[in-house]
This record gives sequence, structure tokens and C-alpha cells, in this order.
Amino acid sequence: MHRIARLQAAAGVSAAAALLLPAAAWAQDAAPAAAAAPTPPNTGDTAWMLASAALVLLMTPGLALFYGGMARSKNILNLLMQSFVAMAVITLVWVIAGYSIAFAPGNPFFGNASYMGLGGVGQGTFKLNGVEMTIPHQVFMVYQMMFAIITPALISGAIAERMKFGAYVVFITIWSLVVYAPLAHMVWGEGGYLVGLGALDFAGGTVVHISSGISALVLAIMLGKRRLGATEDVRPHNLPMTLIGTGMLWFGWFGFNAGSAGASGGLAGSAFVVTQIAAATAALVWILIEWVTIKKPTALGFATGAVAGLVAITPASGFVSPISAIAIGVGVSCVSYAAIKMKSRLGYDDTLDVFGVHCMGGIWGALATGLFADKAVNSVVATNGLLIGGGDATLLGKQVVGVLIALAMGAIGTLVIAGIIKAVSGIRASAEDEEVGLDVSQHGEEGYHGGASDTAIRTGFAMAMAEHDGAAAAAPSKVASSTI
Amino acid sequence: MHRIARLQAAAGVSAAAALLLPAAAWAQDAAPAAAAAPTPPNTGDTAWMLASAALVLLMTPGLALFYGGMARSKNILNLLMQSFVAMAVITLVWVIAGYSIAFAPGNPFFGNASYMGLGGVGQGTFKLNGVEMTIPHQVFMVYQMMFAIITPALISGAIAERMKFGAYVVFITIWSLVVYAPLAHMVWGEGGYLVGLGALDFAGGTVVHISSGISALVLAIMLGKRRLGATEDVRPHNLPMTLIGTGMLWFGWFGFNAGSAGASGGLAGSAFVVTQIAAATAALVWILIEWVTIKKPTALGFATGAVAGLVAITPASGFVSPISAIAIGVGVSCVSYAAIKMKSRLGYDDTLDVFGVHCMGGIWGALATGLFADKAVNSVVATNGLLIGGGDATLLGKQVVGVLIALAMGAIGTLVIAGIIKAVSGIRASAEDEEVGLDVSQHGEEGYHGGASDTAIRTGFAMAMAEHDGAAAAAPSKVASSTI
Amino acid sequence: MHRIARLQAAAGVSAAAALLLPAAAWAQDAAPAAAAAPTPPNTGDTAWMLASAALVLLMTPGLALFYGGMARSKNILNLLMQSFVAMAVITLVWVIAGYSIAFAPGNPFFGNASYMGLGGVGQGTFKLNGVEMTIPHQVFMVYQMMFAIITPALISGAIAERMKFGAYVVFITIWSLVVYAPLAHMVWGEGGYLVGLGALDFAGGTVVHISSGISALVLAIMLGKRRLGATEDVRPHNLPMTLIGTGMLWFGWFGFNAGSAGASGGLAGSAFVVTQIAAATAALVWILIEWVTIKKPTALGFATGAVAGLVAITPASGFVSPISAIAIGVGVSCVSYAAIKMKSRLGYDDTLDVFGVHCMGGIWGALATGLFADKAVNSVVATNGLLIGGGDATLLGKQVVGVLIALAMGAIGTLVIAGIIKAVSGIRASAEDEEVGLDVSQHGEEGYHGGASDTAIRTGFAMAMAEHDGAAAAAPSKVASSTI
Amino acid sequence: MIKIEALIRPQRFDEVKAALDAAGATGMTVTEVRGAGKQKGRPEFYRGGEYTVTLLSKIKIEVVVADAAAERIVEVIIGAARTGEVGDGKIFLTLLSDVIRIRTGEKGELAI
Amino acid sequence: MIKIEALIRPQRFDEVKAALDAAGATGMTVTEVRGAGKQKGRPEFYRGGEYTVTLLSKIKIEVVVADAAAERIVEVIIGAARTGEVGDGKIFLTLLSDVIRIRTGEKGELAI
Amino acid sequence: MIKIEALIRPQRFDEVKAALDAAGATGMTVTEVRGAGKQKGRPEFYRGGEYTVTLLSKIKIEVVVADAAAERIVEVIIGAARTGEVGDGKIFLTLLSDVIRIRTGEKGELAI
Ligand SMILES: Nc1ncnc2c1ncn2[C@@H]1O[C@H](COP(=O)(O)OP(=O)(O)O)[C@@H](O)[C@H]1O
Ligand SMILES: Nc1ncnc2c1ncn2[C@@H]1O[C@H](COP(=O)(O)OP(=O)(O)O)[C@@H](O)[C@H]1O
Ligand SMILES: Nc1ncnc2c1ncn2[C@@H]1O[C@H](COP(=O)(O)OP(=O)(O)O)[C@@H](O)[C@H]1O
Repeated sequence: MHRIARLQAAAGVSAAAALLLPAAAWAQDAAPAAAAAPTPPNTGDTAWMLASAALVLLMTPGLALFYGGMARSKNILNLLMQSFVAMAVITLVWVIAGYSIAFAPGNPFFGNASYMGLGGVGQGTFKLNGVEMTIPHQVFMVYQMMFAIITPALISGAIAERMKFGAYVVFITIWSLVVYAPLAHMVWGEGGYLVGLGALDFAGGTVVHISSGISALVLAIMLGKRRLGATEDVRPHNLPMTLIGTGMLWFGWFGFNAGSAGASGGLAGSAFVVTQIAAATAALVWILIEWVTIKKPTALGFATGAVAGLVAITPASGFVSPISAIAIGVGVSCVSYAAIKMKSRLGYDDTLDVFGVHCMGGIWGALATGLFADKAVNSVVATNGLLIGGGDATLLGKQVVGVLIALAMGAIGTLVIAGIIKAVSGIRASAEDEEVGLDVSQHGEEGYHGGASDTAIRTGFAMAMAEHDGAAAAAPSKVASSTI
Repeated sequence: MHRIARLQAAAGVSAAAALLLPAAAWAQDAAPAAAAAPTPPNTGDTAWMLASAALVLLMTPGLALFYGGMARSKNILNLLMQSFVAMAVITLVWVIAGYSIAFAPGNPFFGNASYMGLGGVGQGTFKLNGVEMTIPHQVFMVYQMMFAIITPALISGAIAERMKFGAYVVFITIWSLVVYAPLAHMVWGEGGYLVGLGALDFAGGTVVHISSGISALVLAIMLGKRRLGATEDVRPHNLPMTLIGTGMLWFGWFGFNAGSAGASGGLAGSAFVVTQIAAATAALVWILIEWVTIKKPTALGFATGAVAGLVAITPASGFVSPISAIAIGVGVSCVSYAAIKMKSRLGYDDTLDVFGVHCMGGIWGALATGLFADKAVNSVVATNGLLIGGGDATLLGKQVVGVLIALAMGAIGTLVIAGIIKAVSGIRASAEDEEVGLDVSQHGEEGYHGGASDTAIRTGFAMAMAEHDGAAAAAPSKVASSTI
Repeated sequence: MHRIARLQAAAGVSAAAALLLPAAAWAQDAAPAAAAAPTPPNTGDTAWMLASAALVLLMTPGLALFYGGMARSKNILNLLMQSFVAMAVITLVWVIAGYSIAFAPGNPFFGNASYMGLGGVGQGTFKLNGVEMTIPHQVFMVYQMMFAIITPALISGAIAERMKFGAYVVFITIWSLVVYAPLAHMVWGEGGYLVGLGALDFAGGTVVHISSGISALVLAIMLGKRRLGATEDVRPHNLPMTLIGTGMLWFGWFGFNAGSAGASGGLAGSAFVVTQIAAATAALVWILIEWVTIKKPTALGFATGAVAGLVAITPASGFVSPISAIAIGVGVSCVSYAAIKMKSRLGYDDTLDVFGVHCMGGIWGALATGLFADKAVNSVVATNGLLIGGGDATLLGKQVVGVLIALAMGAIGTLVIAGIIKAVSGIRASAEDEEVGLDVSQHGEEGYHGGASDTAIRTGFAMAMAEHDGAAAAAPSKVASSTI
Repeated sequence: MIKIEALIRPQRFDEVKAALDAAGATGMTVTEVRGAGKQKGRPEFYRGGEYTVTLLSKIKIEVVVADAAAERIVEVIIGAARTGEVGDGKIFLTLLSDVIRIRTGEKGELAI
Repeated sequence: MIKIEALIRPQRFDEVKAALDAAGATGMTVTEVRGAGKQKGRPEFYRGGEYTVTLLSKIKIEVVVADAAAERIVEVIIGAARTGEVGDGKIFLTLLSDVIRIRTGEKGELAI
Repeated sequence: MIKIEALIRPQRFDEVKAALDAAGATGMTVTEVRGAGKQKGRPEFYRGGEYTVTLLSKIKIEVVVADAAAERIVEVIIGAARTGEVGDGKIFLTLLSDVIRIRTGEKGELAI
């Protein structure tokens, strides 16, 4: 990604190439101020990164809707909460320790404690991998926080409709610290192992999608299948909700990918463009596959394809050309569609196909980066990808290493964490809780009400009482409107 | 619009005026770097245009919800898909040829092939109509792409609940190439005919709204009415969904209009302000008309008025003052409300009133630009509009030409394209498909499920099997939770 | 807030401190242009403020959904409209007089008429409290407009399900002029009373939340309780809608708080970070309280806690450190949770707990600013808050004054305005209108339709006729598809 | 008094209701139900999982009439509901032992 | 055994249910229905199209009781459901030939 | 002909339907209802207000059969619907005076 770009620029890419980078651009238009001790952030770069951070935050509610629409109505709130709670829990995890583990200096595998509690993470600009960034350190930290939030939430789709809420919260908390943060350090962090190796991941194909996708599969298998009747109907309860979520994800993903440039400018623009193209292509190819195989282009297929395309372009978004983006989009729909078909053979219950879409899509995207990376797009690309003029397999090899590390960390980490929680407190909702639905059993609520016959008696302290008083003081059966 | 502003500035507007333009502003604060061969993009201008492109993309899902809420539930997915599919199809159309036809140099009516496949559309800044833009060429391209996406989607509201999905996809693909792209070229493109003429369209009143609105009317008539029982109930199935969509459209429209300045700064701010004012005024006037005529200010009326106001201010947004924006807002609600009333007399079935809102609203906006355009707002205005001090009818005349060209291209283009598709494959869903609903008949899905009595038997390969295995391996009627 | 920061910088804060402020930063990188008469706006600062204005606008639809989901389905449209109509009405109020009262020079309590109709509010930069702002005056005006819009809409939650729509519209119009605008002037306006006093309110804890929260309580009491049967079921009709709204509010709030820096840069970043932290902490604490007390972490509790956290951090967001943000988040959930519990004792009917969340949360936030304000975060802080090293109670005392003024203006203003409207036209819907629901009685619509048995006969002029003709011309019972 | 319970296609509901109004049926009660019979549903697809809908939407109309009127009303319903295709539905007749109008307390045929 | 089928206003449902509980009705089944009768609906407006709602929301309550208890339960329902306005609804009585409790297989009055 | 009206747990619906199909029931009509009986609901919480759900979701299955088949079908339903827990539901039997198939006009047992 861009930060790496700078690292390598620092590490000796020709100055000419460097001229194309915002870092350099900024060096110019801020020239007069250069002397002044605390370099003020570039207002344009900061404006884009603030907007990007907000966009990525919005992806988590978007994901909640994308998943929620596919659930059955008795589990809608639980599925939404599995995403929303990550916005609360992971924020604190990141502030207290996650950011430090991921981005503080340290060893190639995790950072030291220097940034814990955001110590030394201030309003001024900062250096990463030896490069002078043009945005406030806090802005970079919060932008990265949004990535840390959505990643574990992605897992929830695979274990939907059967996991204890408490166990889920504990799981993502630990997972974020022992799987996500170290992986982020290796890929993007100060002196990270894969940074050094030269594996490329612009916006998180390995860190975000492969790690969550493989963890989702492992956790789904550990949890076991949902208890379903032989002919039980598990069709999505609200596909328009899934499409709204898809729209919000697509919108937010521009912050996710174009924001990963770490600055406004040409590279951000290029990432924005290929993101749009890959999502569009994958969505179209997915419904075309359906049109041919089942004669119907489905809305759920469109949504799935669009997300798969966004996943696949993520690691490549800062390194490939628009034409390559089309190839990546075509590829991911074929890969993920096939993966979902396979599920039936393997017979595990990945409720909403997180493995097929995120893990397989992420792997394809990471490898595709090795195929299509192009110096002309980003000077950080040392040697062009295998299929680009003058390219060879060097990068592809490094990408494979990155993929394997992400798979290993996700799988092992999940096995250990979930194994321990299972032993200690159990991770699976009881048969009865699952049957009545997780909304009532885990949260004491139902998603929808208001049928005239949908009735209950209020007994609790708050609202209840208030109206009860009223009722008491009322004419035979109606509350008199007592006004001042 | 702003680009035109620069064109004419170049074409000899006083340097003093030019000083007010970001182009000039940038010229200043980048002064030291001016010499350096590839001018780096202005980070602030680029940040705003990246955000604007994302905002305009979001308008398409917003439109889907705005329309979808008004449909009957048996057609909800089809209506959503008619918008979403444009995000996929038109993206590719634009990359392959649309952008080149619209913005490449060529003749006054369409561009040449130089930008096809985005050839020569790079990360650096570029010139348009002789003016040095301050943002990357790719950012401008993708920003314009979002306009190309939403325009054909607007048409879907008029032909809702009865068109074959396949025919719709083919229609918008061709329409985008032969109607939208050439029209965009004439109005905004390199040496476009209306650019030369001096007709003004800041953000697309003619290109986007008139062209789609008239096409919608023609296509609705060609399709014929929906097959409805004498007393069939066609009330909106979900008005809250329509209001969510309205909120998303309003939000995204700031990118649509203020982004059309092509840069951050005073002009973008001015466009932002008048957009807000016109939308607010039109929404208020619409419900006031209802309050007087039918005694009820409706939510659908508010939503319709707001969108009408946004449509009307679109062409004028870079040229008029806040006070003029109020007049434009008042005018459009009267015009569109009347147009919708007329529909009953004319007896065509424009399902969701695309003609009344977009075509009539767009025409009013284009003409209003000729009435209220003001030099003080934008130096590009050669002579003030008819109702502005020192103004005359010159501009109004040019606006009329623009309107007529848009109407002609939309009507003729649609007649020909739809005529051919109709002859070849048919465009209308069968009576039975229409009766069961387009969701099931076109997409093999239903929007909502989950009533306990809403049941079906799974027979397909994927999810089905998975659970079936489970069921098979299960205790009498429940799946045993098989865990590792 | 930032503007105040500059005021005081001008008022003699050490130049060293000033160096940290964008104002200063801009002074530098725009140095060469400094001479040129009309300083062009800083493109980066303007880009962020344009984005922020759009984000804050989106909060109003977000609020509509947050509230709407909690209502019963027969009142959903009315609740949505109470928010949406503010987008229309307050926009005009603000343009015509509100902005001038709030921000024009004048006396410490309200501004003069100089900005009425936006006179003198142009595309160029401007001065506020003696400080040169770096964004166009119109952008600042429209950004502030969005605050003026959402504030009265907040009130609607307390009086839901029983107020006449007409009376509501009149109420918020007058309230905005006589309560909101003067209060905004005192807190942020040119020479405002609280600006002079040195009370701090970065993004509107007093102006927005305390004023609306207390007004909500007073209006709810004046209206009286809803007429509810002794055992009537008032559970939320659609909690997923409430969660979507929560997500939109959280997203928009970044514009609300970080945008209040008035510029891009380090301070905006700091405000962004503490906003995220406080919201996350409060949401988590709220569900933990529930987990302990009622054994269930609810989705509605999460949403309520998140909003409470956003409310509490609002006044403090530009002055406190991330660690203080955690404390503020913990505090607000305890305060608001307790306030809602108390409601039953007091027995008023604040339908959706606006008082408990916004008024109590705002008060806590304003006082917390006096406890945690930190020079190191913002040089405007003259003396650190009580709990920060070297701090004392000076600021806390000033904060108390601010809180009392906001409470007094809100309560008295509401009593008077609502009292008059009540006397003149009545404010409460009739028992029958309340029983059938405000959607049908106030707006002549229902939110949801489409059950096959949900039927009505069309008799009106528009759509109706159109189809009727069709039906007439039709085969026995179906409309023949008449095509060209 | 007789309760006529008709299960019909939702698409025919408008016609049936209009016909009943024309025939002077003083009132009716309508319920959305799902039915299984000879008629089969259309296939649906979700993530490649294929579903065959086994219960189809139907409308249940209950009309209570005086014994004398029953036959005529049944004819009216059949006339408006029939398409001749599988899925047209059924009509069930039940004898009621009494009918009461809540508002007035009237009983028997008076209450219909 | 007798099945008491009451069609009432949704707004009176809470009272009727409370009254039935008080009267010791062991159970009931509730269905949301739409009804046509003497009562007319309020007008609605969509894009200027005016709609007159012809079917109004009603609640159908079915209570099965022993023959002896029928009269009393009917009185209870009328007492709680009546407003005196058009639209109060109706009560239909049907004789059942048998009742079975699924859990225990008990039959007849025992199963009620 | 006899109308068998069974009120069962939604969770058992799939099994009951499958059993009826197996038993060769030619058709059925299904309605979502809410029921009160011995079974109590789970508590719910909204802003600290506690709710006890008093009506639970149930499925009403109506199957019309020839008198001869009634007993067998009742057994089939009980077999598939019983869990032995409170809330299993009830079955009501009613004699129909006639049945008509709309499509063909057939009457009586022919129409079933
Ligand atoms: N034996 C039955 N018991 C209850 N309802 C039935 C029965 N047979 C049919 N129905 C109802 O009638 C509807 C139409 O039945 P179907 O057999 O499809 O019509 P047709 O007899 O005209 O082919 C079914 O959907 C169901 O609701
Ligand atoms: N003949 C009937 N058959 C079936 N249901 C009826 C009949 N008459 C009335 N109803 C039901 O009773 C409800 C109330 O009827 P309505 O005539 O409005 O009440 P009232 O007799 O008190 O004026 C109707 O909405 C409908 O559901
Ligand atoms: N007397 C009754 N009248 C009408 N419906 C009843 C009656 N008793 C029970 N039901 C229906 O049967 C369902 C199950 O009743 P319940 O008493 O919970 O079952 P069980 O008898 O197995 O404990 C109830 O929810 C209700 O729908």
C-alpha cells in the first residue's frame, strides 16, 4: 500500500518515481513551512483520510444489514448486534493495545507497548517505516481502527443463528489482539515481516478477508450445524435489507481502498477507480452465471457478486490498472460461486458463505496482485506481476507466503481461542434458545412488532410503570390526557 | 458548470474574475511547484471530488429505495435490481466506450476513441476545454461515471412492475451509449456543441433529468399499462423505505451538484447551499399544496417534492443565488404537481411519475437557469438571466435549445432502441409473470419471508444439501449438533 | 470550539500555541498569496467542511429512523415526518433570519439583521470573533444550518404518537428562532455572551442537546400522556430500523464533532477520535449494565448507549484526550440509564426518552468538559479541567453557567411557545386520531401495505383514473396491454 | 345461519369482493392464509439453494348469511373466483348455532 | 363444546383479552383479519390518488368453551368490546363435534 | 365432511405438514395465529420496560376430510405435533354441511 510505497521509496526507489508520490508533492507545496518544527498536516490529505475513516466505519452497519437480511427474522437482532458490538468492543481493544501491537515499532511480528493507550499518538504528523506521513497520527490510528472493527464482524456471518452472544464477544476481543493485530503488523506495521519481504496488500486482502474468512470456516465447523428440521425453510427474511447493506458496503469501500493510499491524490483516485470496476464486473458476472445455470439473475446473487468483487480488489487496489480490475472481477465470481457450490459436498454450515466470499475471494485477490501488479500504477511495485509486460513470478511467490501466513494464523488462532472458550463456558446456544430464536434468547427482544394481535403485558420498571400510573388514573379503559 | 467556467475564462473572461476560481487559487499556492513537469493534483480539490464521486454512487441505491418503497411487495426486488444492475452494467459501458464518447476530443456531437478502455486517462491532472484541471483525470472520469450510472436507472420508475429484466438491461446499455454519452459530450465534453453555444447546465438538468424523464415516458407508453384489476390496490408497500431513499438521495446530491464545481472552494460551497435551499423549499411547497387541496400533508408528497427540488436546482446550482433557489423550489413543486395531476387525463401509466418529476422538473430547472443565472455567483455567466438585474433573454434562448435537443435525443433514441428490442425479443413480461410478480418471475426470489407459515422445500445443490445431510444424520427430527 | 480557539488566540494566547492551529498552518502554506486581496479558501479545509455539512444533514434522516423504529407502526410516518419536515422548514428559517440572529454581529445575546436573507454571506472567506476563517462564509453558514435542522427534530421523540402535525411545524419554526438561534449566538456567535465568559462547547452540548432535551420534557408534560389501555403493548415496531438509524447517526456525528474544528487537520482528527471512543464506550457500558441487571444485552440498549455517548462527547470533543473520552462514555451511560429508570417514578410520558438521553447526557458532557478539558489537546483551554494535571474548578464553574442558561431558555421558551399554540389552535391530536394512528389521521397514509387482503378502492384523480380507464378498456377483468 | 368459507386466489379477490358487494352481502371477514392443494408453486433460488414453494398465498373469505341466501352467494363467489385452472380453491359451508351483533346485542338473522 | 368466534376492534382487544382472562377462559386463539361491514374507512392519498379503505383491521378471537359456559363468555366479550359505534363487530357460535388436547390426547370437555 | 382444525407449535409445522402429505391429505389451509393457553412466553425488555408475552405464535392447520378419514388424520397430526410440553396445542372438529370445488363446481366428498 501507499505507506509501503513510501517505505520502498525511502529504501531507494528512483527519485523520479518518488516525484509522483503525494509525499513528494507535499514536500513541494509545503516547502516554505518545511523548516518549522512541527510540520502541519496537509489539509487535503487529512480531509480525505477523515472522510475515509467515516466511510469505513459505516461499512460495519452496512455489513450488519447485508448479513441481517439473509437471516430468519427470529435471529435478525442477534446478527445485527454481532456487527454493532464490534464497533464498541474493538474500539476499546484498539485504543488500549491493538494499535500498539499492530503499528508500534518492535519486531517483525508485533509491535511494542509504546502506543498502548495511544501514548505518543498525537495531532501532529508522524513517520511510518521511515516515511514522513502528511496526516495527523491520530487520524491514521482511527482510520486503521475501523479496519480492526469490521474484520471480526465479518466472521459473524458464518456462525449466524446459533452462537452464544457472550461467547462471541469474548471471542472477537481475543481474536482481534492475537490474530488481527499481529497480522496487521506483519503486513503494514513498522518493520513488519511481510513489509520486509515485499509482499503487497494495499487495503487488507490478507489481513482482513483471508484471516476472517478462514476463521469463520473453522469456527462454523467447531460450532456445528444449526439444528434444522429436514425441510426447514431458511430463506432470507428481508432481501431489500441485504441490498441496502450492499449499497452501504460499496459506498464505504471507497474509503477502505482509496483511503489506503494514506493521502488524497492520483494513487487514491486509481484505487477508487479499480474498486468500482471490480465490484461492477463481479456483480455482473455473478448474475450472468446464474442466468446461464439457473435461468434467473437473482438479487442475492448480485449482492454476493458485488461484495466478492470488492473483496478481491482490496489487496490489489493500489497496484493494478482498470483493465486488470476487470479480470480480477471476472475471476472472483467464478472462484466464489464454485466455492459456495462445493459447500454442499463438504457439508459444513457456513450460514452466509463467509468462507466462499471472503476467504476464497481474498486469496484470489492476493494472488491476482502477483499477476497484475504494475509499476506504471504504483512505483512501489518492484517487479511487474506475472501477466504484466516485463513481469515475472517474484511477487507472486511473495504473495503466496502472505496468503499462507494469514491462513495459518486465522485457523490456528481460532482453534485455540474458540477451543478454550468452549471448554470454559461453551460457545453454542441451547437447542431451545436456538429454536425460539437468538433475539429473544440472547437479547430479550424481537426485531419486529406491531401486528394488532402482537401483544404482551408490561411489568418492568420504566416505561411500563409510567403508563400504568396513567392507566390507573384513567377513565374506565382509556388514559385521560392529563395536561398542565 | 465549473469546467465551462474555465473554458470561458480561458476564452477571455477578465483575469480579475479568473482570480476567484480555484484554478487560479491553486496556481497560487502551488506556485513554487509550477515548474515541475507533472503538476501534482491539488489535494483538497481531489479530496472533495473523491468524496463527491462516492456520494453520487450512493444515490443509485438511494434511488432504488425511493422507488422500491412505492412498489408493491411482489415487485420490490425487481425495482431494486433495475437500479443496482446499472451500477454494474454502466460501469463497464463507461470504461469501454462511454467516457470516450462523452469526453474525448472529437466533433461537437461525440468524442473520438482516444479514451476508450480509459487509454490516456491517468493519475495526473488534465485539460478540459483548454482549462488545466486540478484533479487526477481518473477521478474526473469516475465522478462522471456515477452520473452515467444513475441516469438510466431513473427511467426504471416509469416502467416498473411490467418489463422483462433482460430487455431492461439491454435497453439501458444501448441507451447509455447512444443517448447519454453523446448528450453529455454536447453539454460538457471537449468542444461540445452546447458548450460552444453557451447553454448552461451545471450538474445535468438536461443530460440527466430531461433525457431520462422523456425516455421514461416514451418507454412507458411503448410498454403499455400494467394489467390491473378495476379496483386493484396499488398503494406503496413501504413508505419508510421511500423516505430512507429520499434521505440518501438528498445526501448524495451534494456530491452531484457541489461536486460539479470540479474542485473544492467557494463555487462548490455556493452550489451546496442552493441545493439545500431548493430541496427544502420544494418539499415544503409540495406538502403545503396538499394541505390546501387534500387537507393532508403526506410523507410521499414530501419525498416527491424534495426530489423535484433537487432535480430543478441541478442545472442551475452553480449559477444562481440562494434567493433564486427559493424561487426555483417553489416553481418546480407547482409544475411537477400539476404534471402528475394531468397524468390521469392523458391516461398513460408512468408508474412512479418519472416524467412529472424528472422531465418536467428538469425542464423547469433548465429554463430557470436562463431566468436566474447571475454573474455575481459565477463569472462564467456571460449575461445575467432574464430576471436578474441587467439581464436579458439571450441565455434563456440558449437554454431552450438545450432542452429541445435533450427531449429529441431521449424520445427518438428510446423509440428506436426499445422498438428494435421489442421486435427482436419482446420487452414486456407475460400476463402471468406480471400477476405472480416480477420478483418470482424475473429473479426467482421473493423480497420478504419468515412468516412461520411461509414455507418451501429445499431441493437445490448448495445450502440445501448441506443441511439435508445434517437432517439425515439427525435424531428423528432435529439435526444433532456435530462438533469437532 | 475551534472558532473560539482562534478568538482566544487572537485574544492573546502564546504564538507558540497558535502555531498548532490550522489558522496558523494556513497562514504559512498560503504565505505567498497572503497579499492578494480576497484570500482564496483553503481547498482542504473547505473539502472537509463540505463533507461535514453533508454528514450532519444525513443525521436527520438517521434520527428519523432511530426514532421511527421505536414507534408503533400506526405512527411511523408521522415520526419520520417530524424529522424530515425540519429539513424543509428550518432551512428556510435559517436562510431568512436564523443565521443572522445566531452569527451576525450584534449584542451578546443575539445578532443583528445584517445576514438576513444571507446578505453578505458569500463565497469568500470571512472573520468570526476576530479570526480569519479559511473556508467560504457560505460553507460555514450551511454547516451551521444542519445543526439548526436536527436540534428541533430531536424534540419529536418525546412527544411522539400524539401531537398535531400542524402544531408541531409551527412550534419548531418559532422555537428555532427564539430559543436555538439566540443560544447559538451566546455560545458561538460574534461576541456571544458565553464566548466572552469562556464557557466551552465544541460542537453543541448546550446549544443542541440540553436545549432540545429540556424542551422535549416540558412539551411532553404539556401534551400529557398518550392515551394507552392499561395493558397496551407499546413495543418498538422495527428495531432493525432503529439500528440503521443509529449507524447513520454515528457516521454523521463525525461531521458534527470533527467538523466543528471548522477546518481539516489535527484538531479535527482529535475530535474524530474521541467521538468514536466515547460512543463505543457508552454503548458497551449500557449493555453491560443490562447484562448485570436484566441478564440481557439488548439491541435497543446498545443503540441508546451509543447515542448517549455521542451526545456526551459533543461539547467536549475538541478539548479532551482519548482517555478522558472513555471516562465520559462510562459516565453518560450511568447517568442516562438512571434517568430513564427514574421516569417511571416521575410518571411523565417522554415517549422515546429524549430527556434522559439528550438533556441528561448533554449536561453530563458539558460538566465533563469542565472536568477533563486539556490544554495539550487544544490551546484554547485557558486552565485545565478539574481532573487534569494543574487544573482547577474555574472552567467547571463557567460550564455550569452555560448549562443553566440552556436549561432556562429551553424550558421557558417551550412553555411560552407551546402555551400560545395550545391556546390558539390546540397541540394535541384527538383521542380518535390518536387511536387510529397519526399516519392516517395526520398524513392520510399508512406506512406499510401489500398484504393481499390489504385493499382499498381508488377514487382520486391521478394514478387512479389512469388505471381505471385502462380497466374500462379491458377484457372482462384484466387490462389489455395497449401498446404503440 | 350459514357461514360460507371460501378459499380463493389473491388475484381474484378484488372481483369476488366486488361481486359480493353487488350481491348485497352485508359484511365479510377476510384472512390471508396459505394453502396446499393440487396447485404447485414456482421455484426460487437462494445462493444456489433451490426451493419449491409448497404453500401458496390464498385469501379466505368468510361470509355469514341467512340459510335462504346461502346458495345464491355461493354461486356469486364461484362466478367471480373461477379461472378454470388448478388452484381456484374451495368453499366450505357450516351451520352456525347463533350470531350476535356486539353493538346492539341483536341475535340470529337480525344480527347478520 | 361450542366455538365462540368474535370479530372485534383491534383497539378493544386488550380489554376483551383481560376480561376473558378474568372470566377464566382457559385459552383462546387470535387472528388478525380484515372486515367489511357497515363501518367505513378513512380516506388515504398517494400521489394525489385517493383511496377509500374498504376493509378494516379487525381481530378475530376464537374461544372454545363447554356448552354451559357459552352464554356467560359471550356476555363478557360484549361487555368489553362494545363502544356503541358502528364497527363493534359480531360474534358467531358453532357447535364442535369434538376437541382433543394434543399433549395428552384428552378428548371432549376435558380437553378444553 | 369434517373440518379438522389443529393449533400447533410453529416449530412442529414442517413435521406435521410432511406427515399429512404422507397420509395423503389432499389439501390444507394454514394460518398464522397467536394463542393463549397454559403455556407462558419469555420475558422481553425495552428501555428497561419488561414485557411478558401473553400470546404465542401458533400455526392453525385446517384440513377438510371425509368423515371416515377424520380419526386417522387426527392421529397423524397428534403424532407429528406432540412434544409432551405445555403448548402442544389443540384440535377442534366441526361438521361441514357442504364442500364445493370452485374450479369444477363438484360438491360434497367429491370436492375434497
Ligand atoms: N382438503 C382441504 N382442506 C382444507 N383446505 C383445502 C383443502 N383442499 C384445498 N384446500 C384449500 O383450497 C386451495 C385450493 O386448492 P387446489 O386443490 O389447489 O384448488 P383446485 O381444487 O381448484 O385445484 C388450497 O390452496 C387450500 O387453501
Ligand atoms: N355477514 C358477515 N359475515 C362475516 N363477517 C361479518 C359479517 N358482518 C360483519 N362481519 C364482521 O364484523 C365486523 C364488524 O361489522 P360492522 O357491520 O362494521 O359492525 P356493526 O354491525 O357493529 O356495525 C366486520 O368488519 C366483519 O369483520
Ligand atoms: N379454549 C381454547 N379456545 C381456543 N383456542 C385454544 C383454547 N385452548 C387452547 N387453545 C389454543 O391451543 C394452543 C395451545 O394451548 P396450551 O394450553 O398452551 O396447550 P396445552 O393444552 O398442550 O398445554 C393455544 O396457544 C391456543 O392457540
